[in-house]
Amino acid sequence: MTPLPTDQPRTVILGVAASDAHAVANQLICRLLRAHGFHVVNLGVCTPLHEFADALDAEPAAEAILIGSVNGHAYADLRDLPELRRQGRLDRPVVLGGNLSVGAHKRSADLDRLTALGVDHIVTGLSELLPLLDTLHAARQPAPQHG
Amino acid sequence: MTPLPTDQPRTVILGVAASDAHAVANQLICRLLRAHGFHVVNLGVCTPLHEFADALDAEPAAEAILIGSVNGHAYADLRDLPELRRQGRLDRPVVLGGNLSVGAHKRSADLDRLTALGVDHIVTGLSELLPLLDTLHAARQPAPQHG
Amino acid sequence: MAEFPGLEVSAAVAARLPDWDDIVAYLRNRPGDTVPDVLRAADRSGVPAIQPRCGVGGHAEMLALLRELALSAPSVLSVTIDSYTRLRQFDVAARVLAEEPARLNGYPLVAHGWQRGRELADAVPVPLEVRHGSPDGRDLFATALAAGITSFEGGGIGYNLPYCKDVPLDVSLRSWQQVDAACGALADAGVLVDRELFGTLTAVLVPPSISLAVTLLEAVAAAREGVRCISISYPQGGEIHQDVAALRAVRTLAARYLDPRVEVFPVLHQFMGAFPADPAWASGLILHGALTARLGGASKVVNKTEQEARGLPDADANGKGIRLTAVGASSMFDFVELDADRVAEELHWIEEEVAELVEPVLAEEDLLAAIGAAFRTGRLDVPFSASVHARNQVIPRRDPGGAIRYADHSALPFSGATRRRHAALLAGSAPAPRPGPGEITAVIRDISYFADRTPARTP
Amino acid sequence: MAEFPGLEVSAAVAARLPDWDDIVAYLRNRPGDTVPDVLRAADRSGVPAIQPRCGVGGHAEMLALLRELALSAPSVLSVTIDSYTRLRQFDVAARVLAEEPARLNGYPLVAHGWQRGRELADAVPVPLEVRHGSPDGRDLFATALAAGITSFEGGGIGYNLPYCKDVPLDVSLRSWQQVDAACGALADAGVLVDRELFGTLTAVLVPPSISLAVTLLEAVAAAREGVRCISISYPQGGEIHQDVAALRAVRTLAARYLDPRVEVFPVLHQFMGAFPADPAWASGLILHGALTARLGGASKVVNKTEQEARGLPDADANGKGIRLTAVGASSMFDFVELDADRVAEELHWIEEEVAELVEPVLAEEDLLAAIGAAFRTGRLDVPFSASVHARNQVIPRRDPGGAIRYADHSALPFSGATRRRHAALLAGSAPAPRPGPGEITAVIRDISYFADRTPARTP
Ligand code: B12
Ligand code: B12
Repeated sequence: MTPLPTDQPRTVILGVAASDAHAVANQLICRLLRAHGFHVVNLGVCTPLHEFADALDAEPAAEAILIGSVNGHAYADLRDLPELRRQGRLDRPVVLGGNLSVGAHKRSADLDRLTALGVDHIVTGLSELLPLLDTLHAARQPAPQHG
Repeated sequence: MTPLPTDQPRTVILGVAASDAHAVANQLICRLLRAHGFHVVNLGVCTPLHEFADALDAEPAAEAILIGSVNGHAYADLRDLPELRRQGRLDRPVVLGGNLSVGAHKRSADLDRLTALGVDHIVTGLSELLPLLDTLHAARQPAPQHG
Repeated sequence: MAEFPGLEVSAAVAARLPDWDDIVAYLRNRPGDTVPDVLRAADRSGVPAIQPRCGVGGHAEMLALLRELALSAPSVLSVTIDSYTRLRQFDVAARVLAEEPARLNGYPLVAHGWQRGRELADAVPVPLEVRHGSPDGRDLFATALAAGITSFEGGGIGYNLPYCKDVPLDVSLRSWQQVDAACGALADAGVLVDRELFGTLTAVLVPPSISLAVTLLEAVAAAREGVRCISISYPQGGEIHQDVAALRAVRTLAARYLDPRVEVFPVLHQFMGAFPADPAWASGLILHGALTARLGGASKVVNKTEQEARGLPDADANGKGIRLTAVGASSMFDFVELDADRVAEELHWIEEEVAELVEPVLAEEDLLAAIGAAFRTGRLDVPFSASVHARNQVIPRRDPGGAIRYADHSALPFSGATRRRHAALLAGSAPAPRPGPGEITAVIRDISYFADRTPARTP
Repeated sequence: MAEFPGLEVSAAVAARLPDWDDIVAYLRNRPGDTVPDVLRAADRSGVPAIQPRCGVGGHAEMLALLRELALSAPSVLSVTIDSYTRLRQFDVAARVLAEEPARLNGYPLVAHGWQRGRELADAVPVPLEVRHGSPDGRDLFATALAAGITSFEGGGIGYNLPYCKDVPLDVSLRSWQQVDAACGALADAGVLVDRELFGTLTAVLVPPSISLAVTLLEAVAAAREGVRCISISYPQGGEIHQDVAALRAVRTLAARYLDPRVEVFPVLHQFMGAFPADPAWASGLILHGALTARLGGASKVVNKTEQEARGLPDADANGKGIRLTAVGASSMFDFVELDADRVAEELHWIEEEVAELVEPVLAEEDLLAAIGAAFRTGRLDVPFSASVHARNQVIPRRDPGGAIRYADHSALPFSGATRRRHAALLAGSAPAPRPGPGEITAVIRDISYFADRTPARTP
């Protein structure tokens, strides 16, 4: 991948996990990122992981894959991530946010196993998202060939 | 003590423990027993144990001593019971009812130590009281010299 | 392989089910109250029936959950279905069930099979309802019937637009038409099925007239297929005069537009948007919802719990939610009076707006086609649609009193009077900010109307 | 040995206290809001201040309790005193404290000493009040002042009749006269003490006019000694129109009978009778009390907890009670309207009855003597008196709507109109049964008005 001219909008791919139909956070995040000048490819709700991979193939300039999951099914919905990565796909930071396991009592093991699948960043609040994207962007500059 | 003629009203001594000012249950129990034909010597609230003993001395026909305690201080308020019994006083069944320890979480140890002090019967609900008094009365008949 | 009159069930599922006649015979002879019995009794008493949402993956766990919740004396219990089953991914549901049932966000009834469903129905002294969110619920419906469950939620609009990305409305409407036709056949055979329509839609800032227009169109469609008992749910928005008016409108609109042979029961879903995480605010909101249900004359209220903001509630929190709802709908709060003029005014306008939305659609020859067309052209719409088959251009806002109004009605065919009213009501709000971070902040503020009040009285 | 102006403190206690001038200087310079500051702010905002009851035996435990409760953002915190200290059995309190502090039902401030009291006051960001129930609270008052606590509950009637068996009213009234005189001296020295009067009395079925008559007489007596800030508490009886009227009557009666230089703050004690054990009903009742407080214009509400029926609450339950009260008194329930005519009618009669009770007493030369005489002759009385110094002949009952009425007003000097009204209001109730088990059942039913609703919706 060639480095983008700095005045090009930064691209991210956004969507909600395969079994999850919760749309509100997705739409707010999309609007928020666009308001901050991002080019957002929003795949919407109920998006299987391979569709995120297809979208990245179509938009190789994307800096990150942002996946939301609030219905509790994050783990089952992301379980193909290692397989896709093995195939050389989805080789961008995967950022996950939402309500990441079933039930009102959360354990840290719930998050650990998502990390074990290859999720790169787990974000709790919306306010963390933009700073994280900036950090990822900065980390990327010195190694423009990363993608 | 001589056995009472059967048509004499049965006597009980009633009162609330030394540090306890809760009057409502005491007054209801008093009215209830009187409505059932008992002769009730009601010592009211805040009655130290030795006043129960004095009352029994004055009313030797009493069949039982009924003590209420709801403010949580039953144990401290009754701690002279062994001493008084050693002196040969309060030699009637002591029946205790109310809220018998401090706090919303009760343990059986709270009751055990009251029993250890010499409390003869612990009553939870008002409905148990009359049957208990009848049982005590019946148990008393064959041994009229008990008191 | 079982054959179902008018209802196309997938071969794999049908192969596992009993014959239609056996199912009907079983349903006819089931003892105990049905959901319609419960709802009629609630209407007679003036105290709404209460129903929790509840569904866990494992069968033993589900039995235990239902039995524990029964101790809190709900009127109806739910079998809430997991998301895989909703989306007909029965194989994924079965796989996660085999691996670790606790990871499912509901009970995978199709994977468990109808026999286990009967065990659920037999385990508790109250009738069950299947609550799901399936754009195509036919296999699930057939399995539920075989299990002896005769209360089934869903409709071609309400179980499509909030619940999936890309199922055309035509497809979902036709599949729900089959469900309704089967209910019609059952009604003729003496088995009354309660069909609940999901007026909650996307749950967040849903304007009452959108909710009511959608369920009314679904109800008319269902009635035409022979459905005889319809529960129409409406999501508490949080402004009580508006919510009470909306619940009352369920009955007035049904009287106006529906075949009088159809029984209609208004149902309140306690606040369906972003819930406060603080238990005290959550309890207050549950009580608020219970009051709303009773004042609005709801036949039933579906309760929330103190844990709503955190995740699927445990049985304890759910039982508490049921009991607190019972308290809020009890005579303890008999004294609460509302400003009757305000309620009457909201009711008048809700009826008016619903008429403006549904009458053009009802005037068409082919109702289902007309619904699809209306959503395509934006003459019907829902905010925050999960589906690409609604325009998603309506912008709701809260007015200064908290009521939900149209900041942008987009292509909804509202009269000048209706539009002017909404503009005037929102004039008191902060001016609608331009697209950009400011606008998003304003929307988030309205969404977080209750969620923000947390924790109560931060020191 | 410290000397206190007008206040006789026992030698043993006085020996341990700082000099009066040092105490006054310390009080003058204490930073932070005082209780009067908090109450004035509440009146300005229209949202009542919130205060829990709280007191445990051990000092470290008490510090921890206050700090934990502070997280729930109460407006004022309590130092609730144990029963031994209340009855001046300082030695027993000290003994149990040494043996096992958890067995004390409150904080034995005298046994702990004023230095520890200062630690309590310094530990939290809100002012403290000492709540007790001492017929003679002088030693405790002096210790509280030395500790820096300037809000002190009690009065010669309200802290006698419910709290002990045989202290003559004359004795308690004279000892509280000294406390009030000391407050007058402090006011002159620029230290405003909040004196709260315990209108709750025996807490169970207390007719509003008895509560208000007693606190009004105490308030007049206190004002005559120079007290300048009086909180008048009233116990929620459970019928909201009556309770709201009673709270409003605190202000109208104060305006009519009290020196206008005295600030008066109405305080609601959330339901003080037999509380429901079921947590859902308990929560409902707490919310009901919060609504009552706000609608009645209370400056402060003293909250109950879900554990009230079981025993002294733990910090968790108490924090929940504070927060649920905040929710109930918040704008979430702004929409609640009461039947204004009903409230106005209750208010009219409450004012009338109180006038009939207090005016003959206020007409006497020696107020304190007149109070004692009125109780002796039954022209004043309280139901369920713990003390032999009230006649205990008034019989309250609930009317069909739940309001507390006089079934037998005994020797209370009521007018014919007042008597006829109560008779008429109770005419709808089951006829007053003859003395005997039936009568007791009826009284228990009225006492258990809320306690009986447990558990909610038994299946
Ligand atoms: C509205 C709602 C619905 C609507 C959704 C409408 C729609 N299509 O959007 C309806 C009613 C249809 C619905 C359905 C269901 N829901 Co729902 N729903 C909610 C509710 C009440 C609010 C969600 C919401 O919109 N909040 C407002 C938005 C802005 O906040 P948010 O979604 O919480 O997102 C925030 C963060 O999570 C984070 N975030 C979210 N996504 C992302 C993505 C990225 C990249 C980042 C960085 C951050 C991020 O940022 C957001 C802002 O802070 C929540 C409970 C609650 N929170 O109060 C339950 C809730 C999320 N639902 C839940 C469930 C389980 C379901 C169902 C599966 C039904 C069921 N079994 O109960 C179905 C979904 C079916 C499916 N296929 O997924 C559960 C999840 C349970 C769990 N995790 O343990 C919840 C928590 C309710 C509960 N307590 O049981 N739901
Ligand atoms: C009314 C009341 C008061 C009134 C009492 C007025 C009066 N003089 O009577 C006032 C406001 C003055 C008061 C004061 C106090 N109270 Co108070 N009070 C209550 C309350 C709300 C109701 C009690 C009542 O009258 N119930 C109605 C009667 C009919 O029921 P009952 O008393 O529970 O009795 C039943 C049984 O216990 C039993 N029973 C009782 N006595 C007897 C006797 C016998 C022989 C038998 C067989 C049975 C029996 O039968 C009755 C019928 O079922 C209770 C909480 C509750 N239950 O809701 C707290 C409560 C009893 N009080 C309590 C306390 C601690 C106090 C105080 C010490 C203040 C404080 N630190 O908080 C002071 C008492 C000072 C003192 N010296 O004792 C605590 C006790 C705590 C504990 N055990 O852990 C309680 C439980 C409140 C609480 N949750 O903190 N109180």
